[in-house]
Amino acid sequence: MKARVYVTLKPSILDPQGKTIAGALHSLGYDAVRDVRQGKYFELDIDAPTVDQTRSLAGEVADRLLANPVIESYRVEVGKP
Amino acid sequence: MKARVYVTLKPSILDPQGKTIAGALHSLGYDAVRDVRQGKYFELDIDAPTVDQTRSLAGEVADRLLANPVIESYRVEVGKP
Amino acid sequence: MIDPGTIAAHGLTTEEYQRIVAILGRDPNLLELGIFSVMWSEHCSYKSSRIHLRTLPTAGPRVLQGPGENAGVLDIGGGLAAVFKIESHNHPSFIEPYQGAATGVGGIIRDIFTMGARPVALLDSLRFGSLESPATRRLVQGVVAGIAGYGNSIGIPTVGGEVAFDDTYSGNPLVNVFCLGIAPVDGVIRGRAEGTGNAVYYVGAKTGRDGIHGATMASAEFDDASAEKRPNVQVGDPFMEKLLLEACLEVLQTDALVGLQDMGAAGLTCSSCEMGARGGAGIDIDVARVPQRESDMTPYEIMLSESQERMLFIVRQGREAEVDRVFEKWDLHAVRIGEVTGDGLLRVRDGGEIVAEIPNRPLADEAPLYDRPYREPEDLHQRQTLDLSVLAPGGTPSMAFRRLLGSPGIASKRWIYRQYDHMVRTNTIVPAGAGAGVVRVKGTPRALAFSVDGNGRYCFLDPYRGAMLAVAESARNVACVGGRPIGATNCLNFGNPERPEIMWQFARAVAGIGDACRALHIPITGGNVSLYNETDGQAILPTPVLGVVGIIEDARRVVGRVFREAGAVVMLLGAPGGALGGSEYLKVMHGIVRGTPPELDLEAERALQQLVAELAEAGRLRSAHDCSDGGLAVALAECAFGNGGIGFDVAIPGSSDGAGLAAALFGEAASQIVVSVREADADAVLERAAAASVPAQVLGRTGGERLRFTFDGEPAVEVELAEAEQRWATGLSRYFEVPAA
Amino acid sequence: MRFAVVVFPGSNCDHDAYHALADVLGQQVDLVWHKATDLRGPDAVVLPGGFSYGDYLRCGAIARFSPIMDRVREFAAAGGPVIGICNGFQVLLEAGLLPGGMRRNRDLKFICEHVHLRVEASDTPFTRRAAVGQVLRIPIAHGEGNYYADPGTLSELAENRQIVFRYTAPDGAADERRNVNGSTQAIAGICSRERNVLGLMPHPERACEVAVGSTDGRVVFESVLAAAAVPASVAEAI
Ligand SMILES: Nc1ncnc2c1ncn2[C@@H]1O[C@H](COP(=O)(O)OP(=O)(O)O)[C@@H](O)[C@H]1O
Ligand SMILES: [Mg+2]
Repeated sequence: MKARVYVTLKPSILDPQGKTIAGALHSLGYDAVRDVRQGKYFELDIDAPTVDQTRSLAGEVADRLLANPVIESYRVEVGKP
Repeated sequence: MKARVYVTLKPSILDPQGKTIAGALHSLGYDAVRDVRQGKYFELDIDAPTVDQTRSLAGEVADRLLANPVIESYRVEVGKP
Repeated sequence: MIDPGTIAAHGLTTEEYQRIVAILGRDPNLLELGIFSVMWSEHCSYKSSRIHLRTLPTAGPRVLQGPGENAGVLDIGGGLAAVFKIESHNHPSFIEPYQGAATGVGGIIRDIFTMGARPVALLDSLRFGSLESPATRRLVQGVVAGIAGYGNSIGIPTVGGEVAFDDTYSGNPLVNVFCLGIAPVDGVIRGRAEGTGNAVYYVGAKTGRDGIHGATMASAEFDDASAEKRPNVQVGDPFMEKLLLEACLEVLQTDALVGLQDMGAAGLTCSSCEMGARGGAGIDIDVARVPQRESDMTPYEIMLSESQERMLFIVRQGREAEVDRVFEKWDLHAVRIGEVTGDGLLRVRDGGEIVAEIPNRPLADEAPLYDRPYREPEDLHQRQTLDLSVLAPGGTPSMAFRRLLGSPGIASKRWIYRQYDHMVRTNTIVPAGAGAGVVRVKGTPRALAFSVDGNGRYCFLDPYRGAMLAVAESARNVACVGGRPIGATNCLNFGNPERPEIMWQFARAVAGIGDACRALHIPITGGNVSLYNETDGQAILPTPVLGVVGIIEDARRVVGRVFREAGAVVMLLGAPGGALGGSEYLKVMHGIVRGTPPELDLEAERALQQLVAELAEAGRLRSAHDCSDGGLAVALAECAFGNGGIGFDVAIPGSSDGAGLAAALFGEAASQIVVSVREADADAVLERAAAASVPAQVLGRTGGERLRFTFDGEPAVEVELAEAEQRWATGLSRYFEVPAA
Repeated sequence: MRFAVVVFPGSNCDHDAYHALADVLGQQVDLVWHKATDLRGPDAVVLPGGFSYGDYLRCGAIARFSPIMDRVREFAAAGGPVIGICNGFQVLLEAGLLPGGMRRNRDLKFICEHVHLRVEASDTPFTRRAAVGQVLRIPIAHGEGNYYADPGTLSELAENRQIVFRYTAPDGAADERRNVNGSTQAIAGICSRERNVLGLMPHPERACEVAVGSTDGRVVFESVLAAAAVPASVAEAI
């Protein structure tokens, strides 16, 4: 089953990449893009029988490896995007 | 309005980051995680009146800057996750 | 009203609070209390260490700037100056290894360009727990990647460093980074505010709630509650700093600046009050004008934030437009946040309303000063007693040799320095891993050589001698590449100074550094102190790290560690013989840190270093390498590796009725350097050594596919070059074969 | 000859390229700020290494929008020699001046060391003084040099002989272990179909002097110097 994990920097943490991308978009004239935050996105292919088990395994993996709890938070989704 | 853009390497392209993470997960005993692909995730704060305009601006920005069409594909979402 | 709980939460004692009240002539408000607390934290005020640091020698003919500024400055001739310093980022690196190490690199680089110098090289000095632990491996990966991530991006080569492993560092890794820059002597600028009416400018990243109380955090021991402090992590932005670096150096061309300083620990508070105090001026700033990343920030948060990549400038009145123009070019927006005044006060406004008012001088210079009690550790005598006869037999010398070569402390550090861009700027003339850091100074015939060294084992057993040995080793490494030491910086990493045994280690180590520097004529131009390196009462090995800088007058004469050809004569310069006390051998083979560290005769050390530099200058040396961890056998092996590999056949000095084979091979001693010279130069080298009263002897020849040692006329150890090199090459990297993503 | 070295915010090998070309090879060199609208009449253009815009988002992705890139495009279209080194190569890929894209190095680590490159084509302005099969020892220093092109592009590259350098063993033999970053077909450098635009991950400007460990990079610049006079069409275009 597919699980998707979205990892983002906690809101108070500086996001140099997002800031630089926003700056680039402004200089290209996209002033309507007020702010950009960049995160990570993982697609996991998980061998588990149920949605719940898939979700819980994905959460565990996100917690242990995919996200750095000191500065990041994450969200898990299972099933079709 | 918030738009979210997900960028991933095209499926045919070997993803060294995903592969390394999958390897690390296997060595931690997570054999149920068959495969991992890593991508990027952007949250855009867009100043546009409608969902459609937000979506189309996000798409344009993804096309021009956020994704490299040679190796990546992207997906846009607008509204609550 | 400030209650005792608030005072304690700010890490201030009741006496310190009384002192604040005396200075102000009234009770402080919360913002003022916060300002005092960060300025008077151990990290910023050096309140436990100052009394000892004052004893260090700081004067010398080349010293243009000693301790007290953002970095030390030495005259290197030709109108140029070397600007350098070392800094620790130990606690942040433990909390978040990548960002902690990265922001440490960013911080020390800012200290250098703040002085008007272009940073040209970095070195890192690292300490970790045992690599057998997965947590340590993750820490190592993160720290190394963080140093690489910042240094590589900003384009300053990390040309070398050192790393050691010991369990005492497992909860307290050490991440010390040294940076060296070059400035025109008349382009050096200082961190001072002068000239009433001059503008105070803020440049760089916006201020967020990062690391608030970071400075006080670095001054408190870790415990379980420190997990709570986690949000105090700062994220580095090397791109922003690269822009700041280039913009600063460009602005300095205009002479529109009076002074500048980076915002490091204690951020805006520390930079403004220190600049005011140094210049004897007042500073009047409005926090409402400070660019802010987050909404609803209070003056307290703005003043105490430790957001990275920010600078404070004092701009001459009427010259603002020139400065603005340069910053605009680099897409940086300089903001005028206030001005210099004549009243000596740090005045903080929030949109006009005065929210704090503190005299700068007492805030910066009259911080409490403690002569903390110290006492020799009760078990010191026990530590220093070493009875080799009770140790389990360590196996054959060949087995010990193989094992030592493959132990992470001795093995090749390529896994680390391969991740560092050590070549950018095209000045690196000794390849990474082949000796001290050496960068040529383009436009001159010269090069600068520098090394960072420290030995926690030695300092644990005898902090006074251990610290002297660190000075000697660092200077010796500089001499080995052909450099003449001209100055040094130091980073003093210790446990909790409120414990008398730790304070004793500290005081003895500082005394040792002072005595060694005086004897070797090496002034100390600055440094950094990192205390409270302990977790749950377990202190790190006392670890003073010395960073010695030297000059090579003719860069073409630089010497590397590795043998250059077969058939060269291998010699030992310095008195032969080593002892096992405190050695890496005892640590690796028997898991103990016992005995007394090697004897050090500073006069002999100085003569040896001068001899080696002189031989290098005369073009007589093909290679040179000092004997340190692992003794003579390991030093020789390290010369054989690289360059495709060249074996050797040597006789190890000593005899079986002396200290024995293990001590002869692996015993450690100060003041020993292994060199290789052309056959035709051998006699001349021996003569020069004799004239300089430095013991010297031929050990053997380079060549062949084996490392062969004889002892007392008998074959002692013989290992295939390829096998030995393989062990050495993979001794560290083997721990990282399965990357922890 | 006159070289333009483009300086993007975050470029950090600009001074190195300047040093190699001006101080070592004695050429005239202009450092051209990325916001400039004029290349100042060069005979060749260098996009240097570094971390333009911090390499945030993707290496070279933001730099390709710099104002000067329009001039670089015109210069290249008119046949002028353009060389992108490391980050410069990444900018050329992002700008579509060269085909393919970059991924993180296979082991995800930044790698800085000397590597061996086999010259695969000598009929480019950057390799005309080299011989096909010649092996150069030149440093790399990058975290994202794992070159990718899809099979169609690869066969075009092969057909048009656009592959200029490959990572090999010191003797020039193909060896996947020497393909340090995992690039498709061990590709280290490619040129445009017209041959006048070259991108490569290794740093020839770091290999121009004995003091820094190699002089093998000089052949790249000496080839440019040896190139026939710049076609008149280029001079008009600038
Ligand atoms: N942490 C590190 N970062 C970069 N280079 C390192 C590091 N540790 C060791 N090195 C390099 O590896 C080589 C050997 O280090 P070390 O054994 O400490 O040298 P020595 O014994 O001569 O002082 C040196 O050239 C040094 O610069
Ligand atoms: Mg050593």
